[in-house]
Amino acid sequence: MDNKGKTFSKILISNRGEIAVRIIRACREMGIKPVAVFSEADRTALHVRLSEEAYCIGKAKPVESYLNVDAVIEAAKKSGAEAIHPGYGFLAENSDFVSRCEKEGLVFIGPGSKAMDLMGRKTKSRAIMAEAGVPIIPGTVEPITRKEDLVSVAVKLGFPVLLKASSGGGGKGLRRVDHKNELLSAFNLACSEAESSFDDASVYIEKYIEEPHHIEIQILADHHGNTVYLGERECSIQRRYQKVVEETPSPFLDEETRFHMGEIAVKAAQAVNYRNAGTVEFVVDKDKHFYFLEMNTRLQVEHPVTEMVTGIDLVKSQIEIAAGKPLRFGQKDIQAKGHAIECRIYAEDPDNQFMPSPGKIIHMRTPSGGLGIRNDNGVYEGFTVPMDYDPLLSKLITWGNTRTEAIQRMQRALSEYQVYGIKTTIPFFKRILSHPDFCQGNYNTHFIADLEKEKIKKERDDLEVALMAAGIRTYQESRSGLNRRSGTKDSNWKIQGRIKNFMNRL
Amino acid sequence: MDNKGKTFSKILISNRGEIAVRIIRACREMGIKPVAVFSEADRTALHVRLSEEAYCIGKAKPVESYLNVDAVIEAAKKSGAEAIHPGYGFLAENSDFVSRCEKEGLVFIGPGSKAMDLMGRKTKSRAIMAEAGVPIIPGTVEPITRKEDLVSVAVKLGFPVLLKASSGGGGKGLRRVDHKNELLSAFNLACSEAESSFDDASVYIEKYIEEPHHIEIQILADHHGNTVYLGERECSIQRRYQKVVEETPSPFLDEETRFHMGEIAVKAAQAVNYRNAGTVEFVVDKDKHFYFLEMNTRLQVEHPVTEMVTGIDLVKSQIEIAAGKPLRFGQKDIQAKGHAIECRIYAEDPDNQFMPSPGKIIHMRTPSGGLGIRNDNGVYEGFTVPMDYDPLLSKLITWGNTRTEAIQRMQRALSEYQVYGIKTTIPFFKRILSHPDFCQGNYNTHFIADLEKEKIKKERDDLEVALMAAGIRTYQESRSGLNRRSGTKDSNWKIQGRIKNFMNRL
Amino acid sequence: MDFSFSVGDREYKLKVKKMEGNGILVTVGKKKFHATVDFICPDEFIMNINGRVYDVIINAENHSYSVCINGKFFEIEKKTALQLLGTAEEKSGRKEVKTSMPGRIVEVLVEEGDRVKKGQPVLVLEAMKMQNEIKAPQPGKVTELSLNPGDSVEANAHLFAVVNEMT
Amino acid sequence: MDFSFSVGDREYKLKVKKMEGNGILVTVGKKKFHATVDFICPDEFIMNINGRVYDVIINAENHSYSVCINGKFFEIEKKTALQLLGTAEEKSGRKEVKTSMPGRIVEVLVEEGDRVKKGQPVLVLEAMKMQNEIKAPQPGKVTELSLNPGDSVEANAHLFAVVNEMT
Repeated sequence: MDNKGKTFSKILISNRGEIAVRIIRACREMGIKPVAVFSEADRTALHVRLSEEAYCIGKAKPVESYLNVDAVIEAAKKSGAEAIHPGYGFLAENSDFVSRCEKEGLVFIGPGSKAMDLMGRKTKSRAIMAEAGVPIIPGTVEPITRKEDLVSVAVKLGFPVLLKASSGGGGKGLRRVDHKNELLSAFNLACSEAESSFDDASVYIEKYIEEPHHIEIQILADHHGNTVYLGERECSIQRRYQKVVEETPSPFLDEETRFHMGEIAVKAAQAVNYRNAGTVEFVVDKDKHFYFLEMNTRLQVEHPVTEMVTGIDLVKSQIEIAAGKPLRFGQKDIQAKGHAIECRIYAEDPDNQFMPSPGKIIHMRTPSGGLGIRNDNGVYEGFTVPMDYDPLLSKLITWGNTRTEAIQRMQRALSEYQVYGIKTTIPFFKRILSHPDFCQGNYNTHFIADLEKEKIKKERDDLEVALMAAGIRTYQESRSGLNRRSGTKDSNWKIQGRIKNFMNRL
Repeated sequence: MDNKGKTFSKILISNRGEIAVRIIRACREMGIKPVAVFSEADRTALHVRLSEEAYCIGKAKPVESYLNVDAVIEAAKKSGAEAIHPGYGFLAENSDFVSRCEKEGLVFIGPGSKAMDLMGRKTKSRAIMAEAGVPIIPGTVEPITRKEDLVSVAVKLGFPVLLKASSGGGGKGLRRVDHKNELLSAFNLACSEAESSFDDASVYIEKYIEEPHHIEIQILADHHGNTVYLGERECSIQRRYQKVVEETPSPFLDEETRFHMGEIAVKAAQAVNYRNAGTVEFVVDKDKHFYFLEMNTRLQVEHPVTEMVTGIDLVKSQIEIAAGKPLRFGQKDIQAKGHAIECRIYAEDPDNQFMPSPGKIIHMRTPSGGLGIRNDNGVYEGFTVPMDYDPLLSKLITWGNTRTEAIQRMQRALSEYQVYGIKTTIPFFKRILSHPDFCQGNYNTHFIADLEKEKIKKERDDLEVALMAAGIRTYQESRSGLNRRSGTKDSNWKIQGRIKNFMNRL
Repeated sequence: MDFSFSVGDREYKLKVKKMEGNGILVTVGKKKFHATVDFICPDEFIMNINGRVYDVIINAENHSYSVCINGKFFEIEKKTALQLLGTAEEKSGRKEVKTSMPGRIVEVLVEEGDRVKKGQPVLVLEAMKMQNEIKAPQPGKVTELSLNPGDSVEANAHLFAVVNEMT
Repeated sequence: MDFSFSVGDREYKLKVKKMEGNGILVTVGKKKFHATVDFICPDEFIMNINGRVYDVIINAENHSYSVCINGKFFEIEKKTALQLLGTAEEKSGRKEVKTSMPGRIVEVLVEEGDRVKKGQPVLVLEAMKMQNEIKAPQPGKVTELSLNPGDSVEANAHLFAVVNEMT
């Protein structure tokens, strides 16, 4: 089959936020009509504004909308979409949803339900990988069901150990335990988080690797027997097991290990007959031994860094593969050029224990312009970030000929990025990107925890200027008869409230 | 000298708009403090907001501010800047300004005054090039001073002929003449435009090339004897001799001609001992014969397309060269990858003879996100575009693995780009980017003139929806007691006017 | 609620009715449209008509609406007695030429009362560093022309009119 | 015009005086600053102090200013009698804990009246799919705690206070 020509004419995107927007943009570039779905909380979300068609699929709560299989399928049928792109999270790794799509004659843009199911069960996948000759971390192969086992297994492996949700991902339901006496409470917390996040309380246990790096390999596999890898992503900058900065290439790896990991990742994918885009995650110890961690059977949040150095659009590749086209490139054609870094901009307050900070974005200025800057945004000025979902606002990505140039670009971009009305992690990234250890590429997964122990120098630099600004503002207000109600941009949103109330009241 | 380490600690940028912003960003990435200058009309301009330091250098009128050499030099001295980046336009090709910088001990980021002076005198440069073995277009070598010569020379060359300002650039003072009886009036117009734009009324005459392509070669030359070329830019999409869309590589050139032009461009630069970034412009006829047109001794508006395919930051290279560093790369290291296109977004009304459209930008949404999108902006939502300067608002650039992908990205980006309050050329670009001849790469400099003759299908598609919107808006206004004054974003700017008046009155 | 709008020389009748929730029913001529409307701010909203999404920016200036639907512009007038008069004037054959931009008159190429062809240059206006020829919109006699070289004009200023005596 | 502001527990006296053109003279404590001020909209302006550029976003909510200078945030309070009272209360050793985000209480780990160490978890709050432990800001006795698992809380809601009896 030719890789030119039509793929689909309409694709429904069963997701929200920046990733829904990202997929809409890929569709538009391919001449495919993007269909959005949205919850009541997302009526004015960016992914709705940029879509061609959009259907409300339920209430704010994810189980009543973005996780509601029936509602998503109904919207797809109504719109006449031929395929569904799940993004990441929500239904992206739900093999029942994939089976349902298969049954309804809708193309699911991702792997088949069987491969997904195998890889989704973390303990099962470890067993398959071990069999296929892929190195795995010592630990249990089945979820822990009895609390007695918990203690005995942990003691046998030796502390520290890791507790992990069987259906997990994104750091949720994940706990590191250093001492025997923390084991039970950590297990309970992990089970409860696993239950509330994935509707599956099962948790398993693994040996904890010291000074570990978290490095993953992107793969693509078509329906014509071609499986390729697109280099690695270094994801060791994590906070509470949640990635916050990713980069490629890894400043830690050498050429030989990189090549070897790529080959193993392809082997892992082939072992389960994997199709479409996937990511094989490894933990790499200080001596560059690497172990299979899990396979994410979907697009990763951090996929843009790979796109920036290879020039390959992964979402377009996913769509082409799902439409049965062969890959446009072989392993030899994939040449990484330069260096790319991603910062995940969250609505969280770094000065207050990273508490989520939903609310109205009153002002927003995003960095733009110049070479090598990309902002995959999911919000806009005037939007109210709902409290019901993951607080990821956007992803800022920079590219440079060298790692140093990519870092300098990121620093510049962060200095232009201003969000007002809600708190964001931008100031936190400014700290990371200017930290000597980060700049020298000398870090592992402990970086953030160590950083948080460092004392923050209290910024008093521009305090006098801030006071002047407050004085000038008060002066101007008192003299010009301006009051806050009519004078600020915010007042528009207040007026909007009036309109909405009115519309709903009539 | 090492090409790492410090270049300058402070650079003054003697320009405004998107190019000043572009240079500020390069400075910030290099750890250099950018110093802006601004006229009274630009007090709140983006280049001022993004700078570290800024000085007002006079009134709105260019001769009283951005062209005022004394004021610029004074600001540079006051700030302690070690170097001046002139951008393009204004003082960028004024060799007297360069001499003055040299005298004042300020590094001018560009060529020396001698090379600039030689290349700036279009007729002189043609003579030098001819001598150096660079092919030139038949025509006069001196400006026309007597009207009798005008007619005799034109008749000798054969119509059509081109009249060109000796100090010209950017299409100003440029006229094509097809018939003898149009010659005199065209000459008068050209002289008058040349006088008002460049303070120099001299105009010369050239043979007009049929079905011509306008293709230019980017070069970089350091102070260590290295001169390299960075591929070509196809600039044939012009309106009234003003470039509107540029791309690289040219869909018209073959590999052999490309290589040959690169070699000749390097030869041309070396013939005048050229230093820093420069562009050698060629006209290429339908049989791929090329002729030297002129050399632009500065950064070009369209430099980003070259950056997108080579990954080389031209502004950073300029700064490094000016600081005496050797180039970081040789000719062999420069490898173009993929394809890039630029659209110049102007504040002009394409539905009304491209009349300039200055004024307040009430809403602005810029395209963002995904791979290969770049928006070099010079304005922001809420800014009033002054009537005193060139109407270029921003440059939208897309990159793709193939020309088709770059075009599809541009179409997508244009569809997201919304400017409200002033008219822009965005709808015009939508027409160009979807035109079959453009999409097939089948065009020359006549493209726009031919396009303008095509009948525009009157868009009635969404008319009913627009009517509905007007109805809903009126309904909502009448019911909620909203009036335009307090209800729109615009009202903020009205209030701002009140504040300003107040501030100025007190 | 009933409205009458015009676009160019065509007239349209509208009915707008609030429905349940965010719903609204609009009748344009004889067609009925069910839509949901979600406001972002008073001059920006999203209309959803049977799933199709329309991103709207709209601004009202007196009886004139400037509407941007998914990036496409429309100018809509609310019908008033005054506008009907305007239309009558148009029909009399007088076409007024205004400038959309502030600028400076460089040259005046014809005199008041001269007969001009359609497209014939009447003035040269300089704005934003470019010289623009302002052309006659129709054949006829140039009237109401009182500008001289060097004069500055504001945006939307009257430049001249051309009266077509044939109509 | 004279003002009194506070940042944290420090107090600052300001004088603001309008000068010629866009000029303004501000005295902070004993230092004098000459600046020019250009408004973009009422809550955004550019301050230029001897060439140095400060891009300001500022919002006032009652007597509280949230100021963003070149991307750096500052919280400034205008001094009032009420705030002086608040400061007095702080000094008495009571520290109140509020939530910056709306969410749901998952677990309450201590009882009202319990003595806690600084940093000891008091509540588990779930918001935006993450569980967050809310910790004691100082050692002392937990007071004003009346939440139960399952309760929803709004942004800025009071959660509990810790009284340090040592002061």
